[in-house]
Amino acid sequence: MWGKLSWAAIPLHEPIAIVASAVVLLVLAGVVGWVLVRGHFAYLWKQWLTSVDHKRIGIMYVVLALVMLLRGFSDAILMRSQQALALHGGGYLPPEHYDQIFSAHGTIMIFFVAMPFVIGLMNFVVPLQLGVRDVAFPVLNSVGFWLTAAGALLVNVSLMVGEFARTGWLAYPPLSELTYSPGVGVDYYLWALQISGIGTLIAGINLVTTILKLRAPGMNYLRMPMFCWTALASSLLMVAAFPILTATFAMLLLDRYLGFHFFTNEAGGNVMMYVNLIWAWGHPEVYILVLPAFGIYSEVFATFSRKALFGYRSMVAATMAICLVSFMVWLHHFFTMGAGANVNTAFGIATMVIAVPTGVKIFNWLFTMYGGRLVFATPILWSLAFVVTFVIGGMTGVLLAAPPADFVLHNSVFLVAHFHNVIIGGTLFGAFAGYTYWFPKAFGFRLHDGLGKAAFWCWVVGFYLAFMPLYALGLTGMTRRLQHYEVAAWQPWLVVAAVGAAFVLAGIGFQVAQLVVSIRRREALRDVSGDPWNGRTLEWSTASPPPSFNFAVLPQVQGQDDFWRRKQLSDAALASPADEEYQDIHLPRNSATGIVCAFFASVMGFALVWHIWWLVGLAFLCAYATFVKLAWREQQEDSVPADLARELDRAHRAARQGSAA
Amino acid sequence: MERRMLAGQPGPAQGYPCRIPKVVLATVCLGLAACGGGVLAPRGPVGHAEKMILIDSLVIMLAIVVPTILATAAFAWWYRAGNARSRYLPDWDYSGKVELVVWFIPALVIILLAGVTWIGSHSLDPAKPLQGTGTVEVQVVSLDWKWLFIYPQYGVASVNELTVPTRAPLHFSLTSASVMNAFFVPQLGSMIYTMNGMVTQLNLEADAAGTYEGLSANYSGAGFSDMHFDVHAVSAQEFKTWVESARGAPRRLDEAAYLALGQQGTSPVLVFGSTDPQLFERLVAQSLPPGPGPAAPVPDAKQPRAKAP
Amino acid sequence: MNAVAGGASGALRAPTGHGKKLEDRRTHDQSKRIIAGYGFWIFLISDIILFSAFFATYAVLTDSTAGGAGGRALFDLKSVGIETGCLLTSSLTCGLAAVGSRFRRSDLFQLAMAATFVLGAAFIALEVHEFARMVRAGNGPTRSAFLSAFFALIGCHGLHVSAGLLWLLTMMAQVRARGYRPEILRRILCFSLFWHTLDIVWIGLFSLVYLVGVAR
Amino acid sequence: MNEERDLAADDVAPGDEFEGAGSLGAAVRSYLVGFLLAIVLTAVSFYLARSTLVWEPSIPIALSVLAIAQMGVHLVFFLHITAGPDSVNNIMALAFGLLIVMLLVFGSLWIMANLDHNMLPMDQILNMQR
Repeated sequence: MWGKLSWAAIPLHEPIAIVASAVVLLVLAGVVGWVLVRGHFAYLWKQWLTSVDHKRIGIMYVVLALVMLLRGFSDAILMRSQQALALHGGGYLPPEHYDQIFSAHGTIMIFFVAMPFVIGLMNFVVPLQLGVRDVAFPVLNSVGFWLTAAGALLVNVSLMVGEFARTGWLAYPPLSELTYSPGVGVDYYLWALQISGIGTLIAGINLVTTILKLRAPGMNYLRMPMFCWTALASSLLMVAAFPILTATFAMLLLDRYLGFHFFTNEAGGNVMMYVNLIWAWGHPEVYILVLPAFGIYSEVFATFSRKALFGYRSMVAATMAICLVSFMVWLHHFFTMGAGANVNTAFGIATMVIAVPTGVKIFNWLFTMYGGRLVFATPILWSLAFVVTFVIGGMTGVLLAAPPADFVLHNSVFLVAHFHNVIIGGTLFGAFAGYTYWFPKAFGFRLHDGLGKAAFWCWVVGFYLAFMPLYALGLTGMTRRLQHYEVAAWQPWLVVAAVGAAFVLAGIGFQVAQLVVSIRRREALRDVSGDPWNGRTLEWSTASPPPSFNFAVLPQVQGQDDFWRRKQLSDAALASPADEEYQDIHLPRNSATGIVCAFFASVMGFALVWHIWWLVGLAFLCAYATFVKLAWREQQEDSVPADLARELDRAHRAARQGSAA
Repeated sequence: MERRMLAGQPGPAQGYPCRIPKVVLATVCLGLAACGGGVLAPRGPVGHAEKMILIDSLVIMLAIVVPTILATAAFAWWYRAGNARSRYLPDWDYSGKVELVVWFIPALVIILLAGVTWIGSHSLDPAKPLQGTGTVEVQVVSLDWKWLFIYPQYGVASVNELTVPTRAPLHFSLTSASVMNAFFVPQLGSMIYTMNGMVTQLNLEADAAGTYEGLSANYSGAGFSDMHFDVHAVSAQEFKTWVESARGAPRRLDEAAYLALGQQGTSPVLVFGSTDPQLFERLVAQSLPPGPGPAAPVPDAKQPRAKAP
Repeated sequence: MNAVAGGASGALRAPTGHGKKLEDRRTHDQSKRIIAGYGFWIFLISDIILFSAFFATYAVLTDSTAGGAGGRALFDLKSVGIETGCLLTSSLTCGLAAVGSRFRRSDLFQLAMAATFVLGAAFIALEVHEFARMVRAGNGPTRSAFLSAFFALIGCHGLHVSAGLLWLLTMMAQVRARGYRPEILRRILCFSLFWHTLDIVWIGLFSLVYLVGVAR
Repeated sequence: MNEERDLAADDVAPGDEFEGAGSLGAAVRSYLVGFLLAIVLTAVSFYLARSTLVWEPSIPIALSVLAIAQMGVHLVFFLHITAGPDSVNNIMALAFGLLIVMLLVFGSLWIMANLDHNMLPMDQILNMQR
């Protein structure tokens, strides 16, 4: 009846896992209880959980990312403290547990922190910047988000029921095959990522279609803000890369569930094909994460320098070049698998070529500052730290791209330092910059600046303390994923790295405090103008938070940085449209399809992990029925009357005038 | 570290115990070398070349990275809003000259590095034989979680300890009994993956006697952290002596011994006085079974043993 | 700024761009149709990439037969020929159904959809029959890496066709129940894109898997 | 970028046919032509695979070319993808997809063949024994 599931699946004998589970459950119960007791559930359900508004979905993506950041970071703390103690077999985590932790850390940070963070920001910002009222497929957008959340849920369920993979975040076979990983950990990993992968694909399709097909009148390609370009490139990569991941995981699942022989040690299976395919996805994935961050930096540098982005066309060219070339370099992740010199060289050089457009971007940001009037708000601090950090990360990346150097650095903690250098320094700093930058747009009040700066400094100091020692350790031959080691000389460095992690912890603490304090003092931090940073692009031309329809009248775009341009012209340029230009606005009606489907998808994933076949079938049928019900829905749209739109729009314009005066 | 001292290794190891090096790059390099082992203290031609390429590339890139970082700081500071002396150029968003320079600088650096990479990759191809005579063949098998070294020319084998002559080319043929690993001796140079059913190749050479740390550089399961071994590089004469003494060892590496080794777990250093000459070949042809993994269900509550009724 | 120079600079008179005119010319439903079609087109491209990953694996593993039979011994071209005929004809009938919906000819639409369903179901039945024959002869997907890749690749296509059949029935029911509403017409467009694309994928499969497999 | 071209590109959904085929008969005829071409190409492929007409080693190439031709027929007659300005976006997306497919398939084949080639062959292992 219940497949492989039994009471033995609950890790009662592992104090860390059980305490963590208990804490998570308590917090969850607390939140749910609070919502129910205070009677917020109806509001939450109607306004958020079933919302198909791209802004709300974007915000929910970011919330998911922030929550999962806490989970992924607690794994990091465990790892750093274990390694700091683990000389001669010291430490407190047995290998079985430690191996799950680093696998979960990588999986969570990439798939459930970095991805939702950038997708959330794109979801929120792109339609506003394009001057349109919604994304191309609002209901699917909600389905995509909830499937991502379902994947995250499954990963966290593995903490309490069963185990997580002990294979590293990419689950190389044959270690991840049934012979060597007979437990359910790898199955949790695979199903969680398959489900969230579908969500990501949906998000990619949605954003590509939105950017290519829905733009405000006059918003031609070369008037799009840089962030939209990078969002386009990133979404194109999602559409192109994620099917490869789905296929690869499907093959591994067939091996594990039905005895196929794609990557086994028997019957002609070939592990090298898995490594090849997973990186054919894996490398573009890196650019899926970092390209939107590049877009955020472009916006931030221009806005806070009070100056247009330097070399816009170069930036566009560089973005699209990175998008294409990123698909031609994947072999550099396995130079040491034994390919010949010609292949290694070809992919090594292709990798280095990416450094050219990236370098161009860096220089263009520099020249954006040149002749500017820099205002040191938190977003630009993150951006400046990014430039410094990212050039170091890029440099070590080019080192690793040279096969002869990679032959001695591959899989060492030098590599670990490198990719944290680019993912934290590139993607995460960018996401934080975007979070601070667009927060007032989303909620109508700013984040507390002092606490933001405190968080920033803790993060930067913590980052350098945590990862510079790893570069050094990598050069002494320390490899990654060691649960313990015998070389006494490594320990001081690892202690420094652990101290760095403590600084980052303080940074996260300040971020939590910043959020709490900002919400409590929201009246003092209120922005009524909708344009707190003196912004350049269209999202700042509407109210904060924007009305559900974004723009009462679609803007007529006549140039780059259209809002800035209009602000420079005259008051007339900002005057409100004539009465007859306001029309009834049709908006897609909210739908529970996303959350209901994702619920059944989670159930199906769980049932698949534990081989509960009847439940698999039932959950699939229910998910399908949900979609058919959606298709049968009579009323697809709600409408906002023109009068209401005009009233709201004029009120916002008056408030802006008032705050300017 | 103590083990490394045993062999009377000359030079750098005496810098130990390691001080925390200064921030200055050179000091860092020296300090790392002083920590013993590692990529920056090579003891063979391959390692030397790779270290040179590493440092060359680093310096080439620093030539552009350092000015970029300084310029970032300088621009940000000079063009701060409060600085009345800086010029405000709100519409300066394009300059053909700057654009050209901006594309050219990274492109030139990359062309230079690409050239180094091209030559380096070809001359340091792990499968390319090294110059010299008297090549010693070593067949390497990674097992869960130990290393087996077979010397086909001498009919002996060892576990978790590799003895090689100095100044003689070493040709490694590597495979795995179960999951992927990577064979890596940082001070000798290149690493390479080991995979079941495949034979990767690696050519290295030690040019100084000493004991060097070897390890697996690809995570392979619970016992992975213990998959390190000592490499004893000894003179040709001493190597001969070692082979003779190894031949006197009573153990024989045959199918039964191999299957026993294949069980998951760590192992002390072992020496086999004789081997089944077909063993490696049969392993590669997969006519010997792969390592069984956790075949006997570990008494672990997390892996449900029986179906719930 | 380059873009300003190209556009109508300065003047902020109300709508000048062609965008507005196009917006007027195209009705709300037309533009929704284009958006839906384009989004689905992007999805289909991602689906083709999914197939290409399976295909690449198949191409790499063709010789990994682990001592078992290869394609030449296993593939039955007669059966593949009939399957191909079914799918090709179903593409035609699917096209006719699209024409039927465009000209609001319910008889044509329902008849052509039914024919498409029958042909698609026949294709699946033949494929399942083939698979069963191979498995019975000991040449199932667990026999060798080559056969794993073969079954996964062809099976992936078969799954797509089966999903298409489920969708097809849903569409027939929807048109019956609701008539030719814009959103239903959009779904018919997407369905026919899906079906034709599966046919295109099949062209690749019968040519490069079966025919090349036998010719090698 | 030219505004006019830019937005005109939005005119057609993939699979839609706006010019010609104004009547039911014309629309059906277009599908029938496509169907006939596809049948002919399929028949030629099946025939070639087992014939001795073509130099044997080149058969896979011939089959690939025929397959591409037939995919083209389907794209034009069934999916109504044209080179016209009204489906620029559709074509661009398709081209991007095909580029990725080519990179993935040929890249994988190249990499895997090279890896295989670099593995130590069995006869050399046998040689070591001596």
